Amino acid sequence: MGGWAEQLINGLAVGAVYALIALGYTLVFGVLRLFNFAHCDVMMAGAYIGWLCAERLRLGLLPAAVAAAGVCALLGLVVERFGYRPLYGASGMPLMVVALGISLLLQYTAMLLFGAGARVYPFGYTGGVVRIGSVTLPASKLTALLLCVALTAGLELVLKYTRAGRAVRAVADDKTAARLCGIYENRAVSLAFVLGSALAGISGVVYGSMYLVSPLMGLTPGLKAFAASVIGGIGSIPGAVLGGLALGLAEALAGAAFGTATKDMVSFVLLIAFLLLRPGGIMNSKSGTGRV
Amino acid sequence: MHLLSCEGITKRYGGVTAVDGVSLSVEEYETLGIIGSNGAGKTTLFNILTGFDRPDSGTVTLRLNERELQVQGFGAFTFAHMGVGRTFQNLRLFEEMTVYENIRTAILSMKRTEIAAEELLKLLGLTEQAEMPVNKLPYGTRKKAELARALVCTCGVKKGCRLLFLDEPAAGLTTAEAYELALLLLRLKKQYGLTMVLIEHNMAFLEDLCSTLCAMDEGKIIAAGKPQEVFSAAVVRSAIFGE
Amino acid sequence: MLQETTQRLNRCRGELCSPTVYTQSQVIPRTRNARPYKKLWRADITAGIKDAAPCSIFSKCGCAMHRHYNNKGISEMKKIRLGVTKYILAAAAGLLLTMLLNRDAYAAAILSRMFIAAMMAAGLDLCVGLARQLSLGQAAFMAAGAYGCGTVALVVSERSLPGVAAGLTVGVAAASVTALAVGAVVLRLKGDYLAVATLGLGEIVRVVLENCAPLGGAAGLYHIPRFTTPELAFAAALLCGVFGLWFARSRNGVLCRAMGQDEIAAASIGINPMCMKLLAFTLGAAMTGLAGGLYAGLLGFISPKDFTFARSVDILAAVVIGGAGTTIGPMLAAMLIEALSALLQGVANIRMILYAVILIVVTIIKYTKGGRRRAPVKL
Amino acid sequence: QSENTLRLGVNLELTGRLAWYGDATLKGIKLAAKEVNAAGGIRGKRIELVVLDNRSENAEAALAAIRLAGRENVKTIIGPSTSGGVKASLAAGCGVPILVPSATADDLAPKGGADNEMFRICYTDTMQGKAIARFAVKKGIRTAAILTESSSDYSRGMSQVFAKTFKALGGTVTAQEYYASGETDFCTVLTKLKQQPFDALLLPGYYTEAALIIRQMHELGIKAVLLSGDAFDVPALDELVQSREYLSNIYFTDHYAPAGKEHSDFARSYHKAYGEQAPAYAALGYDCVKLFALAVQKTEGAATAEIAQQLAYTTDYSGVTGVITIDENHNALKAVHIIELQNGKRSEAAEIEPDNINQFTKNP
Amino acid sequence: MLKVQGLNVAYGQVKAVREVSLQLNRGETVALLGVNGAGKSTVLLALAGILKPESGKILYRCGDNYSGNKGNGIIRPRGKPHGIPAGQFDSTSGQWVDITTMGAQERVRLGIALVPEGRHVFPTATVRENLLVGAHIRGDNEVEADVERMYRLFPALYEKQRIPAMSLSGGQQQMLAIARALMSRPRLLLLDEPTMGLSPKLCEEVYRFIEKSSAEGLTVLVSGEDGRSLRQICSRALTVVNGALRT
Ligand SMILES: Nc1ncnc2c1ncn2[C@@H]1O[C@H](COP(=O)(O)OP(=O)(O)OP(=O)(O)O)[C@@H](O)[C@H]1O
Ligand SMILES: Nc1ncnc2c1ncn2[C@@H]1O[C@H](COP(=O)(O)OP(=O)(O)OP(=O)(O)O)[C@@H](O)[C@H]1O
Ligand SMILES: [Mg+2]
Ligand SMILES: [Mg+2]
Repeated sequence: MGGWAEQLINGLAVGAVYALIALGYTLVFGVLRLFNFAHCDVMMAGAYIGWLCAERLRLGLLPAAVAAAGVCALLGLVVERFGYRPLYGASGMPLMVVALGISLLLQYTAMLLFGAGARVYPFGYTGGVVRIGSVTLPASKLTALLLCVALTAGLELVLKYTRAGRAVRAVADDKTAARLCGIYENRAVSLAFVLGSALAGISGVVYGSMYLVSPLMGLTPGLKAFAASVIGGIGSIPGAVLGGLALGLAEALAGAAFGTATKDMVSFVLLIAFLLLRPGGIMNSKSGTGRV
Repeated sequence: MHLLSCEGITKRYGGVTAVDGVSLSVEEYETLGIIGSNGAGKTTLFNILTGFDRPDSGTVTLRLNERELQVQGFGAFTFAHMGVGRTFQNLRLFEEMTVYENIRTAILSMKRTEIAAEELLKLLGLTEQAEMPVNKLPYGTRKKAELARALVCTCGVKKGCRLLFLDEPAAGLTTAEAYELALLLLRLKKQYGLTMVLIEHNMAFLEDLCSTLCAMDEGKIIAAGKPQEVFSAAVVRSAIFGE
Repeated sequence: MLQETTQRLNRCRGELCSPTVYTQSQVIPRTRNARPYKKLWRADITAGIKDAAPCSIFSKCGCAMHRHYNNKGISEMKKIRLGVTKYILAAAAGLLLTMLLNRDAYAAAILSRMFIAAMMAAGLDLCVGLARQLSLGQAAFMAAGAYGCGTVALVVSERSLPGVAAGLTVGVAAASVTALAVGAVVLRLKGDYLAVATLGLGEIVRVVLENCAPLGGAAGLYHIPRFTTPELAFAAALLCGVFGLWFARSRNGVLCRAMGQDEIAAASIGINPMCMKLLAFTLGAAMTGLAGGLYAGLLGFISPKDFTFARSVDILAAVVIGGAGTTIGPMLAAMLIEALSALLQGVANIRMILYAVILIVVTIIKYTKGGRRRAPVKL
Repeated sequence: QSENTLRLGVNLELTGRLAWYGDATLKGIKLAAKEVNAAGGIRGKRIELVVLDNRSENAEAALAAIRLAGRENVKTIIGPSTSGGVKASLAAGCGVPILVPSATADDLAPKGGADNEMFRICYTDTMQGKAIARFAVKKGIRTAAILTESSSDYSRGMSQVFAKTFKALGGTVTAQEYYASGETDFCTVLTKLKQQPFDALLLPGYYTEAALIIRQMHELGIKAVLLSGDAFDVPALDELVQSREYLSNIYFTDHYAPAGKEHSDFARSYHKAYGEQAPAYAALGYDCVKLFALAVQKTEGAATAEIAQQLAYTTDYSGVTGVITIDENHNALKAVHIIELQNGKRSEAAEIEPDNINQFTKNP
Repeated sequence: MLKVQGLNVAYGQVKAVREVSLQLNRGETVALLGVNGAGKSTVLLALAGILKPESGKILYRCGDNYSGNKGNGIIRPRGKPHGIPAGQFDSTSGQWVDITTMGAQERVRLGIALVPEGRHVFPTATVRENLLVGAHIRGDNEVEADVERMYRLFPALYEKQRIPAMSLSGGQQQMLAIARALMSRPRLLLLDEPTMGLSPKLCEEVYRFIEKSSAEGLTVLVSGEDGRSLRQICSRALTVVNGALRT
C-alpha cells in the first residue's frame, strides 16, 4: 500500500519538528535538572517575532529566524536571570512552579499583545511543496529535517568538544566542584539558556511558518517535544533528535494503523513504556542515576 | 555454622566484571574483614550480600532461625528485617532529620519500640548531637549516626541473624578515633552477639578487629585467612600494598 | 589518651578474639569445633540483653518508652503538631464566619471550590511533600473521582444522603484503584522521571475519557445532581486535613517521610520503598478523588476538559507555595489561590498575567528568604 | 439607580482557545445594547451589561453564571457561545433565563421541556447536520468522508447527524476519522483518508484547525468538496488559509446570509461601530439582546420569571439572523443558510426552511 | 605564599572556625590535623573561596607557577578574573594580594586548587572530560600532555578514561578528584583527606607524589588523619582543635 510510505515520511517530517523543540528542552534540563515548561512558550515568542518580521517587515525566512533566535536568546537570558537564578539553592519543585508561572506569563502576555486569534505567515513563505516519488511534502518540513540534523550535530560538537560546552556540563553535574575548577557557574547556566532559547526561537519560526502562530501554540508541541526528549534519553542531544523522530514515526504509524483517535495517546504510552523499560531512553543517558 | 554464605557471585557492568565468581562464608559471631585495592569490587559484593544489587549469577544463603534461606533475589528491605544492618561508603542518612530521628525512624520501621534510642545514642557517644540535623554534622559524627541506625536493624531483631555490614567505617577518622571505633565495635559485638563484615583500607584497624580477613583483587578473592597470614601473603603484598 | 585507648583495645582483643583455623581457598571452610567463647556469647545474649545489662539499649519499661515517644516525636512533626489545633480552630472559625456572612450562591460556589482545592492540595502534599514523589498527573485522579461519583449520582439521581455517600465512596474507590494500578507501574521511576510519567498518564486518562462513549466522551457527563454544599466540602476538607496530619505522624507516615529523603537508606533499615510510595500515592489520590467527587457534585457537569495538565499544575503550585510537607500550608495556599482567581475575575484580560506574576514572585520570595539565595555549600 | 437599569449578564469566552467566538458575540451584544439604550431604553430603563469572561473553560462558565445570577442579580444571562460552556452554566441551575446565542448541541438543557431556563436562538446540530447532508445530496454528492474533532461535542454531534441523514438519503460515508483539538499536523489523517476516494469531506471543526486542514489537504493534493457547520463563519479562517484558491468548493451552514434584508441595517451599523464585516456570531449576540428587550417590554415588572415566560412565547420574531420561533423545548425554529465559498468569495448557496429539514422526501 | 590572619567562619549560628592564623611558605607541605568536626574542612573551604569568612584576612602571593615536571613558566589563565590587576599574575610581582573576598573561580586562576572532601567528580562526564574540565582555566596547549601525565600518575584512570565518573569505585573517584585539581597547575594545592578510601598502595603513591611535587615548588596543605606516612611527608603539622589552631 502506497499509504505507508507516505505515512513514514510524514511521520519523520513531524518528528523533525518535535526534535527541533526537544533539543532546547534537553539542553536546559541537562544543566538545571529542570523541565523548563516555559521553553515551548519561548518558542511561541520566537514564532511571533518571526511573524512580525515576515508580515510587517517583509523579511525573508532566514533573517526572520535569526531575529527570532536573537530575541529569544535575550528572553531566555532574562527568564533565567530573574526567574530561575534566585532559586538555584532550593530544590527542584519551586523551580518547576516558577517555570510553569513563566509559561503562563508568556502565553497571556502574548494574548494581550497579539490577541487570542491565530496568525499566519505570508503565503508561500516557506516555498511550496516538494515531491519525492509519489509523496508530496511541504518544503518547510524538509527544511525542518535538515535544520534539525545540522543543529544537532552543531550542538553536540559544542557541548562535547569545546571548553564552554564542557563547562556547561560540569555545572550541570556539580556546581561547587565546577566553581573549584574555575568555572563561573552563572555564566555557564546562562549560556545554556541562551543556546536553548535561541534554538526555541528558530524552532518557533519553523513551526510557525509551517502551521500557525497563536499564544497557546506551544502547549501541544511542547508536551510532545517533552515526551520526545525523554524517549530519546533526557540530557542527550542526539537522543532528543532520535526521540523526536521516533515519536513522529510512532504517531503516524499508529494513526494509520489503529485510527487517528489513538494518535495522541501513542506519544504518552510510548513515553511511559520507555520510562519503564529503558529509563535512559534510546540513548540510554545516565543523567540522574547513580551508584549505591 | 555459617550465618551467611555466597556461592559463585558474579556481577558485570558493561565490560567490567566487578565481582567475579566469589564464594565465601561468614561464621556466626565472627568478624570478617575485606580488603582490596580500589575498584576491586568490595562495595559491589557488599551490595549483593545485602540485597541492594542482584548478582548476574550465584547464590546468597542466609541462615535464619536454623533454616537455610536463599536470598539473592530479595529486596534490600527484607534483609533488614532478617537482621542484616549495613552502612554505606558514601553516607546515606536521612539528611533532613536529626540524629535522633534517624534512629527513631529505624526503630519504627523495625517495629522495635522497646529499643531506647537514648541508650543507643549514649552507647555511641552521640547524646550531645542527638537533636542536630545530620547534614550539619561533621563527617565522623555522621558515620557514627549511620552506624547507630544500622545497629537498630541488627540488634533489633528478635529472631534474626544479627549481621552488621560496614563499608569503610574508619575512613575519614583519625587514628585515635579509629581505635575508639574499634573498641566500640568490639563492645557491641560482645554485648549483642554481632557478626560483622567490614571493608577497610586501614590495616591496623582490621588487624585489631578481625578474626578473619579476605583480600580481593579485580573481583576475585585472592587470599583469605587470619589477618597476619593474609597480610604476609605474596599476592596480597603485591596487589594491595604494592610491594 | 591514645595509649590508654590502645591498651583497652588490646585487653578487649585478648578477651574476645580467639584464634580459628583457616585454610586458604576461595570458600573459607570453617572448623565446626565449638568455640571457646561461644558459650560466653550465648550467656551474654540471654543475660545481657534480656536482663538489666548496664548499657542495654533495650529497656523493659514499655510505658516509659511510650512516654518518650510522645515527648519527643520527629521534630519536623513537632512543629506541625503544635500548630494543628490552632490551625484547625482558626480555619473552622474563619470559615464558619464566612459562611454565615456570605450566603449567596456565588459565595457558596467559591467556598466549595476553595475547600475542594484544599483537599486536592492535601492529597498531593502526601505524595509530594511527605513521600517526595512528584506527581504531575493529579488531574487524572480527580477525573477518576469525579467520573466515578458522577456516574453513581446519575444512576441514583437523588440528592439523598445514601446516594451522595455511595457516589463519593465510588469516586474515592475509583481514584484509589486508578492510583494503585498506575502507581504499581510508574512508581518504579524516580524523581524527574516519575514526574514525566505521571504527566503522560494524566494526558492518557484525559484522552481515554474523551474517547469513552459510555462516560459521555468529549461532551462529558451532565445532569449530575448537585449535592455539594460549602458545608459538605468543608467537612470533607477538614477530614482530609486531619487525616493528612494524622498520617504524617503515624508510623507509616514517618517511614514515608524517611523513604522520601533517601530511598536506599530507607531500604537499609527495612522500609519497603515501593510499599510506602504506593501508600502515599494512593492515599493522596483518594483525597483527590474525593475532591473530584465533590467537584462533580458542585458543577453537575463534568467533561474531560476539566481535568487537564493545567489543573495538575494548579495543585502543585499550591503545594509548593504553601510549603511541601506541611499539609496545612498547601491547603491554605490552595484556598488562597482559588479565592484570588475569583477576585481577579474583574480584570479578565490580565487575570492570568497577574496570576502568573503572583505565582512567580511568591515562589521566589518564599524560597529565597532568610539568606537562602545560594545553595548551602555541601561538600 | 438600579430601578432605572436592567442588568443583563454576559458570560462569554473572552480569553482562551475560543476567545474569537466570544469576542464576536460580545461586539454584537454591545451594539444592540447601545442601540436599545439610545432609543430610550425599555420602558425607560437602560440595559446595563455585566460582562464576565469564562476563559473558554466549562467550570469557569458555570461559576460565571452562578455569579451573574447569585451576586450580580442580572435578569437574564447571554452565553456562553459554545455548547460545553452552556451545559455547565445550565447545570449550575441558577434560576435565571439563559439566552443561548450560538451553542448548537442538541441536548443543552438538563431536562428539556418547557420549564428549563435555556432559550436558544440558533438552530441545533441536528438541524444543521441534516441541512448540510440534504444539501450535499442535492448537489449530487454520493460519497463523503468525515473528519471529526474528537474532543468537541459540537463536532461529534454534527458528524453523527450528518452521517445518519446522508445515509438515509442514499449517500455512503466512506471514512470516519478524528483529530484532537490543538493539533497542527493532519498529514497522517489526510493521507489515510486519501486512500478511499470521496466526493466531499465533512469537517465540522473550529477555524484554527480547519484552516490548517484545508491547507494541508491541498498540499497533499486532495481535491474534494468541503462541508462544514457554522463554526466556519469566521473571517480569520480565510486569513489563515492564506490562499484564495484553497478557499473554493467549500459549503457550510450559517445562521444568516449576508444578503438578507433585515440585517443590512445591522451590517451597516456594525461596520460603522467596529470597522469590519459582521460575522454571524455578532448577529446572534445582537439578536439575543433584542429578544431580551422585546421580552422585557412585554412584562409588567421585569421579573425573571416573567421574562422567561415572554421569551418562551416568542413567535416569528424577525431578527437579524432570520425569523425566530421558540418551540416547546425552548429551541429556535429557524432557517439554515448554506454559504458557498469560491475563491475566497462568500455567497448564499441555499436557504433551508425549518419545515423542510425534517421532511426527507421534499426537496429543499 | 599564603598568610591567614584571624580567620573566622560560621555556618549560620555555628562558629566552625575561630581566629585561625597561619602562614604557608612556598614549596612546603603542611599537614592540617584534627579530630573529626574540628573544622579542617571548613578552613580549607574558606581558603579555596567556597565559604565566605565572617572576618579575617587571607593574603596570597603569587610565586612562580607550579609547572610540574616540565619546568615551564607561567600559565596565564583563560577568562578575565574579576578584580585582579593584570600585573599580579607575574611571578615577579611578588606582592601580597588580599583574596579574602574573591570567589573560588578567581582563586583557581591565581593558582589555588582544592580537592574537596567527598570527591565531587562530575558524575556524568567521562574521566577524560573530568580532567579537561579541571584544565578549564588554562589557555595553553599543554593540556593534553598533562592529561597523559595524570594517567601515568594514576594508571587506573587511564583504563577508565572513557567511562562516566559515576561508575568508578570510591577510590578511583578520589584519584580522579586529585588529578582534576592538578590539571589546573596550581601553585597551592589544598587537599581534604586525600587518602580517604584509598588502598594503602595508592596512599603511598599519593604521598610520594605530594613529596615530589613539593620538591618542585608546589605548596601543599593537606588535612587528614595523622598517620605516620602523613607526618613523614610534611614539613610541619598544624592541629585544629574545636575550630582554633592549637599552638
Ligand atoms: N554501576 C556501575 N557501572 C559501571 N561500573 C561499575 C558500577 N559499579 C561498579 N562499577 C565498577 O566495578 C568495579 C568495582 O567497584 P567497587 O565499588 O565494588 O570497588 P571497591 O572495591 O568498593 O573500591 P573502593 O575501595 O575504591 O571503594 C569498579 O571498577 C567500578 O568502576
Ligand atoms: N553545613 C553545615 N552547617 C552547619 N554546621 C556545619 C556545617 N558543616 C560543618 N558544620 C560544623 O562545623 C564544624 C566543623 O566541621 P568540619 O567539616 O570543618 O570538620 P572536619 O574537621 O573537617 O571534620 P571531619 O574530619 O569529620 O571531616 C563541625 O562542628 C560541624 O558541626
Ligand atoms: Mg567501595
Ligand atoms: Mg572534613
